[in-house]
Amino acid sequence: MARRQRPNVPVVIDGHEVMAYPDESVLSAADREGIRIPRLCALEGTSVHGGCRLCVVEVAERHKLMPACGTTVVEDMEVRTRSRSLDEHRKLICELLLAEGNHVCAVCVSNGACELQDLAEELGVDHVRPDYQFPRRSVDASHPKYTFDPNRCVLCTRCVRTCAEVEGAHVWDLAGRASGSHLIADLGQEWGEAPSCTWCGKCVAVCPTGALAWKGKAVGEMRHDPSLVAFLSSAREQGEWVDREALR
Amino acid sequence: MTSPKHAAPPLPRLATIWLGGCSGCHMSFVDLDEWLIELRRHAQIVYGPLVDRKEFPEDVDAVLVEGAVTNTDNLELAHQLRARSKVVISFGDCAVTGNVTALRNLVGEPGEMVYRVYAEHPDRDGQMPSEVIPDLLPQALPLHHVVPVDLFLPGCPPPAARIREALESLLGIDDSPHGIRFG
Amino acid sequence: MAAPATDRRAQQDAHPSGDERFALLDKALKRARFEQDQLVELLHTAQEVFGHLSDDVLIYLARQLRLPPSRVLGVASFYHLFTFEPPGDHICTVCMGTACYVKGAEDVVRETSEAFDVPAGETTDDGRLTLWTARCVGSCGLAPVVVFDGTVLAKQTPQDLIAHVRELLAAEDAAAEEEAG
Amino acid sequence: MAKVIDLDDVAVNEAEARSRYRWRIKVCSSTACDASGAGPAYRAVEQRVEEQGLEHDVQVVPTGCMGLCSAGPLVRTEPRGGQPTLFQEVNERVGADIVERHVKGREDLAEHQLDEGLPFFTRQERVVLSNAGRIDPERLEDYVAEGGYRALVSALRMRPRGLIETIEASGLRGRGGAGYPTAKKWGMLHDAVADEKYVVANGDEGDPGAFMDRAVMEDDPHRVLEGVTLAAYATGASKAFLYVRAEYPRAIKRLEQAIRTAKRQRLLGRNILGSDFSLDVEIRTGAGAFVCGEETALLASIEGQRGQPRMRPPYPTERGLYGRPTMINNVETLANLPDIVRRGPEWFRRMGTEVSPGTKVFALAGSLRHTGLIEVPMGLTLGEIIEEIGGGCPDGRAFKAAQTGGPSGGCVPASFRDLPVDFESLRQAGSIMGSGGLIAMDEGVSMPEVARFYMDFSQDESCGKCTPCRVGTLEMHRLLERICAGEGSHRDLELLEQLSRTVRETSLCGLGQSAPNPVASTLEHFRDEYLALLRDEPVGVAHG
Repeated sequence: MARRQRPNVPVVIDGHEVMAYPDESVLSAADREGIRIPRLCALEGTSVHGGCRLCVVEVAERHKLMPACGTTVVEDMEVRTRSRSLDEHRKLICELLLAEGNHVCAVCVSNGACELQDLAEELGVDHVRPDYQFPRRSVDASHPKYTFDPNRCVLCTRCVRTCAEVEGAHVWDLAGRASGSHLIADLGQEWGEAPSCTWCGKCVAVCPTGALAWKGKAVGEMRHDPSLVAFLSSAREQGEWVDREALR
Repeated sequence: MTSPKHAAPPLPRLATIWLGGCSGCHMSFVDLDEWLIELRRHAQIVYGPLVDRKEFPEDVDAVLVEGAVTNTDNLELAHQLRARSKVVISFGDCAVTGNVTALRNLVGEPGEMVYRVYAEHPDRDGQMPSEVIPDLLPQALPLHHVVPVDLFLPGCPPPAARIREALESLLGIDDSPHGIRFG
Repeated sequence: MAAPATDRRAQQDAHPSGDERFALLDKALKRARFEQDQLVELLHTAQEVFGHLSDDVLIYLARQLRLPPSRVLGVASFYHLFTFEPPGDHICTVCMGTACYVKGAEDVVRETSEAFDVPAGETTDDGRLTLWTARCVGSCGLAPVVVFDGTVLAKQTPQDLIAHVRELLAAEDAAAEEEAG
Repeated sequence: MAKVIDLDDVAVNEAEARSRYRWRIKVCSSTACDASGAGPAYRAVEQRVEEQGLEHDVQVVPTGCMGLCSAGPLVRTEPRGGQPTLFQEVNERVGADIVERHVKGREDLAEHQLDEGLPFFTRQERVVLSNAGRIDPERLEDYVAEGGYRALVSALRMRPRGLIETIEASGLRGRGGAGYPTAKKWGMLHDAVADEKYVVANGDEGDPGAFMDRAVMEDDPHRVLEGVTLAAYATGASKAFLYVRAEYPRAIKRLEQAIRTAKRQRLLGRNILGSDFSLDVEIRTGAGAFVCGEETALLASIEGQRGQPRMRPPYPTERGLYGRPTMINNVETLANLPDIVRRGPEWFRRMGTEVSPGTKVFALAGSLRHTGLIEVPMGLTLGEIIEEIGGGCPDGRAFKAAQTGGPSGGCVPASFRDLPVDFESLRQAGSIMGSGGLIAMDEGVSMPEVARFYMDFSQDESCGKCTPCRVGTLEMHRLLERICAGEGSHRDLELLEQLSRTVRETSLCGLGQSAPNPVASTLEHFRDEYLALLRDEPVGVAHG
């Protein structure tokens, strides 16, 4: 995001001295420094959700792990993004996400370009220890332009936040709770029947998996573009229209 | 080739086996092409769809298991191969995750699923099979949810290069780490 | 001089069905000054008035509070006490709090469920009995506890409860027969 | 504007009115006794009094919980200047006998008496529950006659800071579970600068097996209101919310009524008791979500949203309800305040232990001879509570473990009978104080089964926001089901422990972070029971 101020808050991330902006998150500061922290629900340009818990880090003098996405830098804060136990936690969380839905990469539109698949690889998940839940969920292909496959949904709420905060339509929301949590469009009708949808496709652009996709894409053909939202909100909030290519 | 005159240590005994899968992983194995000949110098293949042998042998050093555990035959074989092998390798996404084979779990009970496939959406005459299908387990499961597994080789199918890396590392030919990825 | 915004809104959007129950909901909406943060309270009112939360009622609340429908359903479906299907004539709620659990509440649920052929959380096919479970009704000294149509029944065995329900239904049948005959 | 109430007048009038009666018959009309038939018993008593023409001699008072719910319905007779008598299991016939034979005929009715010399009664020290079962909760006069609202009068003469210092001196700690020092929380809200600040009373008691807060709200609603008003005055809040479970309709009704009465008497609302201090109080109802007992989820619920917790920091005292500084206090904590202010912090400190002063209310349930609601000084040992107060397990069964803290707590084995029951000791024993559910389990109970029960609760009550709690508890429950069915393996147990760690350390809120506690504590104290349930599995050479 374009900022007028200079970064002036010194923090230490994995032993590197990093200058962060005031009010910046640990995740964002680490990103600028090129320190990779795994994440799934975080989406630049929308509010912080803090639900996936993949980006938890150790912060000195805090007795609890903190999500890097929702932790604001404090002067001289010391952060560790990697440790044996953090690696173990992240790996198991990734396994839990894989066990919860029906993630069959081989027949997925996002095979090869999926953030969950990438995470599994990054975190060394070569198999899933917990039981697969095999939930029974039906695909919603009622929308003329897009499909929603809840089997692949990881409940990151990127689409919910994007639709409500960037597009302003608030078509999507979560319903139910616990393991019954699921995504709904308007009053739970089929997406194609949801009157508030503007067909803008931003939700599809930001989906980390193949849950939201363009119609007509075959296995492995879907490409998402979450940076779209960062661009839009930066443009709107800062009045700056940057070259999107430069953002990549 | 080792000379028959010297009493060389016996080659490691390698098996492959095909449970509930499409045989794609074995196709990928065959894609190892000429390296299969190289492999023959480091291991003897004692069992598999490519070997004419009825029963899974004793004293297997490593076995590549393709496919999910989906029926009683698979289950029995899984226990047998576990008991008779030192190293069990889940070979491909069906064995590792259940993959496409486990999609049947989303349809419901086996009976419901068989009805749906054979009677509700029939290819031909819509008859329920009576004898051909072995008893299905309530769910198709990844191999490691049935027996302990030592190594995992995901992929649908795992590319030949990755199979080679895994085998090279296992047989002590080349220890460089191999990548993993579902799908 | 224009009427206050809230009043104008209510008049404009009054429910077209003319169903009088909506008037009760309107009253509650006015009392809540159409404030969006009163959603949970208003869902309680709506459920009291209508017995359950139908799509029609949810949409109505969404319109009146100017909330996205997905938000209204999202909130309503989050809380256990809201129900989207009309319940049966009688509601039998078995407490599953720890004290009740330790004293055999699981058996009460299972056997009642079997006796009346209704899974916990659902209503019998004839619509006469709804079997629910509750987290804790706070009468732990009387475990296991059942709340039947709003009355707390103490120290229930499966046999007690089943007999109680059977008796009640039989009495209703007899009364209905008498009326018919 | 209404005249400011003269509390002394009210108290004097009330005492006079009472002295006109030679007998007072108190009938417990709490939820539990109602369920045992207190309604008909009450009517029988009233009817007989009328029939016998005793209306001018005998006053019949419906009261809140007298405590020993398992012996209900309870009735207490109090002759003017004489010894009171407690009767148990009072049905219509016994109710009539109490009037005709006991009050009029001076018979003992020994067979229906309940000995108030039982340790269940004598070992208690009642502060929060001092009025429960003694007064008619629907009458302000009853509360005032017991010294009610005097604390408010004296607090309004103090500076808010001074009030905070009083609470600090008392050492009062939050009764909702974690035992955070109340004055510290108050100080934070006091120091926060904002156009409006809020106090929230947390009455969303969701632990299965706990009903302490309900008793206070139903049986002594003005005590809760006075506590809230004191907290608001000390912290500079101008609006208070009472968040009450919808499962407690009677508590809601009583509180609503109490608010109306208090407003009329200028004990609430604008310019309280003629001072500059004003407080608006509003009730908000829960809707069946355990997670709403968590501070930030509770706030989301008040705002009309899904009850999902938010990340902390920022803490509610910095950014809470509607983005403004907000302090959440548990109902029992608030109910302690009037007495602390009125009787002084030294008085409070004389009860309980050095670091956990005061009393704690427990809902005593499970395999015990006497169950019900008790209030005891902190630091009483587990054995004293279970064996003396609770009378031990019935039918000669052996006491095995006590569960405290509900789904966030753990099981303390019988060998810990000398453990003092306070915040720190329970934590060291692998459990927590929690809100006050205390469930005794005897030898017939399987501990993995208990862990499974609580995990089922937690996975169902997870709000679903964060992965470890939403899916992790579900998977833990599956593993426990398998283990309890005798089909679990050592690998399953290993995974269960790994999941416990990850769910505890990475979950977003306290519910998730504490959800593994019942598993961890039963594994710590009863591991053998788990091991006995595991089956062998075919293990390869590489695993051997």
